[in-house]
Amino acid sequence: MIVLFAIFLLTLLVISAIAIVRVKNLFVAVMLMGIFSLLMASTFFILDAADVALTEAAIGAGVSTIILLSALALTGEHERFATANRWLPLLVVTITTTTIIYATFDKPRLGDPEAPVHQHVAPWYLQNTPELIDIPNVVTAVLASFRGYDTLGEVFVVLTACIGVLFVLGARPEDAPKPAKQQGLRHHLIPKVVGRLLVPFIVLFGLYVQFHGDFGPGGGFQAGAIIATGIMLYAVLEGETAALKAVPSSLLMAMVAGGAILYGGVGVAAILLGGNFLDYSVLSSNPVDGQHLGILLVELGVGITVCGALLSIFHAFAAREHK
Amino acid sequence: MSMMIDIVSWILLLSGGAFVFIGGIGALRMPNFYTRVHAASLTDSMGTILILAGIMLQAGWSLALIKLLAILVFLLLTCPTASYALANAALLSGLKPDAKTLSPDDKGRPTP
Amino acid sequence: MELLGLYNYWVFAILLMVGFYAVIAKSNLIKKLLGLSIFQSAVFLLYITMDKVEGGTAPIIQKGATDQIFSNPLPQVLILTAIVVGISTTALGMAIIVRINEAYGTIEEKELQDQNRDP
Amino acid sequence: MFFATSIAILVTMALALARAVMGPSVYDRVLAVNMFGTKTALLLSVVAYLYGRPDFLDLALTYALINFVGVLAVLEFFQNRTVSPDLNKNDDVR
Repeated sequence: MIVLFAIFLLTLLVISAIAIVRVKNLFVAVMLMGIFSLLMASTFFILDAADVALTEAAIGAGVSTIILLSALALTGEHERFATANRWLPLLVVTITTTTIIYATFDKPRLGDPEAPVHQHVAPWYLQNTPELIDIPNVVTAVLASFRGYDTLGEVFVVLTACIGVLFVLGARPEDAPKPAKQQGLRHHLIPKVVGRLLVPFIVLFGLYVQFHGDFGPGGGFQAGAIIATGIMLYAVLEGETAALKAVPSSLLMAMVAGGAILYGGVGVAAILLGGNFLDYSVLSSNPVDGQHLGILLVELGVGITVCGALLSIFHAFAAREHK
Repeated sequence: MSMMIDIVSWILLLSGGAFVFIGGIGALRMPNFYTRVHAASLTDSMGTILILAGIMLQAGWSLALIKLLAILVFLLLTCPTASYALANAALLSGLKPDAKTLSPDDKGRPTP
Repeated sequence: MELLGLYNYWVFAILLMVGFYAVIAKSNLIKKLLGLSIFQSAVFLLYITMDKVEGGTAPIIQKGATDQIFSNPLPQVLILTAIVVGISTTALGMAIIVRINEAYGTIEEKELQDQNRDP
Repeated sequence: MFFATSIAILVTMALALARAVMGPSVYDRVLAVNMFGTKTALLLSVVAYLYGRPDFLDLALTYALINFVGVLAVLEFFQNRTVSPDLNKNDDVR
């Protein structure tokens, strides 16, 4: 029954993907990307991946639309050339699709409990999380504790991408002429009022997701994205300068680096206390309490870095716009 | 008693679904932009209220009830605002709400 | 019904190749990047498809409930981080496109190649 | 009954997608995206109950809070793009 939902949503997903590729106006493509992300989040939720769906929701609903639109504002929104030679790519794509579909006939069916994926390490995680870590959300336990190295790596990738954007687009020059026009939404009083009302609630909800991540869907990645969305909403309403006044760029830099350092620092602290790198059990006299403390700090580091990185990227694009 | 609550919540859920569906048809079939906004936004609010009320009756007194209330309040704040802002932006950009001038397509031609 | 269990994988294949088509056939750089992001989403879908267990529920252990079947948490962890990394890398690509536009005045691959041929 | 409601929502999502693909004006597409966001929030809350896991309402709450941000970003995009003088005379609207 639920499988039928998934099939319906996946069909819509294919339609929207083809529409994204075919449509001429890039602004429309970005709008359809928004729908694509909404469909993706629903599909993830129906396939039992609540944490992933929350991440896709936090990223796809606000951040990615805003970043794509601010890039479009700088480059222009019309695709000028039709595809010149479409037959060769189409041929390649058709052959590859057919090959992949042929290959899937050997895959285990959806939901097969005997599939090789479910035999290896996953049952161990599910069995031992209550005893070793004692938090209900197994995804958070695996993310922050069992596979802490992976997550540390991902945090550094986000940090590197942020540094890359700042290098490529350049920081805002100090003596840049102040934009003469009034920033923010000018003609829209009602959205401004309602939006201003929502900003604190979005940030509050972000904090809830951050600290409730051990018990329900949530964690640092989602919380960072949600809080960044809240501050981006403020920037959209009041103008980018006002948002920079509220969260100055020096603070953003400190957040981006500080979160990553916090994550690494917890690992180093574990070494100094006599354990392995990122082995939180030694952080407290009781190993389970140590795990709780370690996961809390690590998720906090992730949240701070993601929030700072997304906001820095947003400001880097927005600063270009006013030059 | 619980039977009554179930029946009421089923009626609410079904009528909410019907409202949502009618709104979808309206957004697809109406002739120009402003009528589509009208069809989509009103039924959106009504469908949201009915469906969430139906779920609330099923939830009973729990944390979920508070979350559902929060969802309802925020959806009721944001949806009409978004529709208003959209219609306002379209009006400011020069899309005339005249029944004779149907909404132009991307290249500015009137559509039949 | 047996074959419907493979539908997710077919959608994965189609989405992958729709994204790939945009990357190789389209001339506009932003369109290529959007294609890349569809490609990426297809991979996410593959992983999440593999995590589902029949009759299972999301791997968040509920107090009091016993003998629940849980879906596989591992693919979820991998994809959760990959989504955030994905948007950061897309933003980096966008930044490079913005700079290309400033330097050459166009983001169409064809015009960029023409400019390189006869400066 | 959750099942019937979610089917109605799914069909509406398909209709909204059709509107988004057909256009014709860009505002129609934004309208479709906004509709789609509301429908997703409703679908997620209904499916959470269909699964019997009410603690997943957080997802619907996320959409209820931040789906609006995308629409406002679009409005700001339009506002900065269309700076023709005859549009600015409408400043007294606010």
